[in-house]
Amino acid sequence: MPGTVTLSVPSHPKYLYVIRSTLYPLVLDAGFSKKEASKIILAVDEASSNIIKYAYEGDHTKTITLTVTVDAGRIAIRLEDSGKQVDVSTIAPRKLDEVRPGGLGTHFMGTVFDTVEYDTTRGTGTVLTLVKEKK
Amino acid sequence: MPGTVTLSVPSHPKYLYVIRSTLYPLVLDAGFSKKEASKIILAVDEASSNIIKYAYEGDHTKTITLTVTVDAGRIAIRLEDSGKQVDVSTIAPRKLDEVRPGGLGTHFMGTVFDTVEYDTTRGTGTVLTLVKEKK
Amino acid sequence: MKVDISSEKVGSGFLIRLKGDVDMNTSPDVRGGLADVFKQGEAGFKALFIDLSQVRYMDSSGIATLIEAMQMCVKRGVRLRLVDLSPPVRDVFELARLAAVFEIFPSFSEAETKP
Amino acid sequence: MKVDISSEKVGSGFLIRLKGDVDMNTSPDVRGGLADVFKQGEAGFKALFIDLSQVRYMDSSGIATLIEAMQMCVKRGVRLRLVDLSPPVRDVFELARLAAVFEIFPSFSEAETKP
Ligand SMILES: Nc1ncnc2c1ncn2[C@@H]1O[C@H](COP(=O)(O)OP(=O)(O)O)[C@@H](O)[C@H]1O
Ligand SMILES: Nc1ncnc2c1ncn2[C@@H]1O[C@H](COP(=O)(O)OP(=O)(O)O)[C@@H](O)[C@H]1O
Repeated sequence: MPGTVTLSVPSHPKYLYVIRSTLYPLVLDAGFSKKEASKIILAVDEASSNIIKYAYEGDHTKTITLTVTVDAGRIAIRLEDSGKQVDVSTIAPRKLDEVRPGGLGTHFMGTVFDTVEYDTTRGTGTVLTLVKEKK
Repeated sequence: MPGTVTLSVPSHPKYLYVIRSTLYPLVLDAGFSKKEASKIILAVDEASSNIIKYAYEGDHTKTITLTVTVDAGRIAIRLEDSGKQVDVSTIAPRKLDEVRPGGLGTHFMGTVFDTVEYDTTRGTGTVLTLVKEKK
Repeated sequence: MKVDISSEKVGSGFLIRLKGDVDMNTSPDVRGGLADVFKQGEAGFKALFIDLSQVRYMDSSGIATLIEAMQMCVKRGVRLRLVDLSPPVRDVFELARLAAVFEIFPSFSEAETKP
Repeated sequence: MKVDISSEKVGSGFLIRLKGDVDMNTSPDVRGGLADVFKQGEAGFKALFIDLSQVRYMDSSGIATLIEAMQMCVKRGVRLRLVDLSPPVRDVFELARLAAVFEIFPSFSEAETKP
């Protein structure tokens, strides 16, 4: 059954756990294994952390809205913020052979999801769409 | 820190588990014990089940929206539907000494929460507000 | 979240074990599991044991299902005994003030041997 | 969701145990726990063991914290050994291709005794 779930949380890192708790049953119910589910959730956690760090520059009083849609064979997760827009071509993972803190979040997103698409064409904020097909 | 979280799910009973998963960290973070948390979550689950059964009369394609607000000392949970409105004075638990299936949900809500308030003054649907103070 | 329902023939009747969350979504499956057992035991059986030790969550639809089971048992002269309630089940029984309504035992061996 | 951080003095250095979720919310606490240990060990210590068996979740901020710990250890000539990675930690190490970067041992006794 296709179904859409929407979750809005304040842009404070303590709500990352709430995001993970909400996603877990949805991802399992979509038919992904526990191992796939934990990777999907990790990647969404990273996307949400990046919104707090970069789009809201650490302001914890804004809102992150996630929309999760499950269809036969795929899960799509849309993350919406109303923060600072950047040139999306500059958002890039670091090379994994430089061992340093940081630069892993976007790498995880790219590894886990089939589609990672940033949209800044609305007047304000960014919409990030993450899609994973069931193999 | 006061914070508001909003969750919208389809009116299908399989999303009751998603509601519970989202609430659990929020209620704990609000400072309630695990035992209190499980009672709060039970009562919200019952309120959500009643929306599916009575407001939407089993239609699983509608939406239930929960808004959870945590302030110092209290948690407030608002449940919104766009379904059938009833005379709220008719919503009542059964007497507990009649042992029969049913009639417990509203009893749980009344036992667990300090405030249980149905509002049907909007044109459509019902807003149920559940509030619990920390003792 | 699914509920797992397993049943086995024991000396005097049947033992059903529930595992997972029993809510409005999964109660129909539990009801189905109970109906299967009553069908298997059509020729007559003496006792039904329901093990609730692995139930992580139960709401009023789960309680309604247990009350229905009790009513079916009464009608057929079957003795219903609940076994090893998990803490969440104990909490909801307490809220519903149901502890006195059911026969509840800490273990299957006690439930089976107590007269 | 909190992370619990406990540390104890062991023969050649310190053993830190982490328990819970290490994410952007709790990584600062882990970083604080590490700083405390480096402060306690100011006079010099040989080895730092970090037990990750009770970590239910780790994201890139947790990994960044471990890499920082490694850098602090390198600077002070302390040997860093990670102990008993939980399955979620193993998954994120695999995704980050970090298994070769850290010295990882299945148990504290092996981490302490291997040369
Ligand atoms: N939502 C975002 N808005 C703006 N810039 C971003 C966003 N997400 C990532 N970036 C940029 O991409 C870089 C890589 O991000 P990431 O791989 O998550 O690593 P980290 O956040 O640890 O640096 C960041 O340093 C940042 O410059
Ligand atoms: N959201 C609602 N809309 C309309 N009627 C309701 C609603 N919630 C409860 N009721 C009414 O109140 C009665 C008691 O509800 P409850 O205690 O949850 O038990 P049950 O649903 O098992 O009958 C219901 O039978 C129903 O008639």
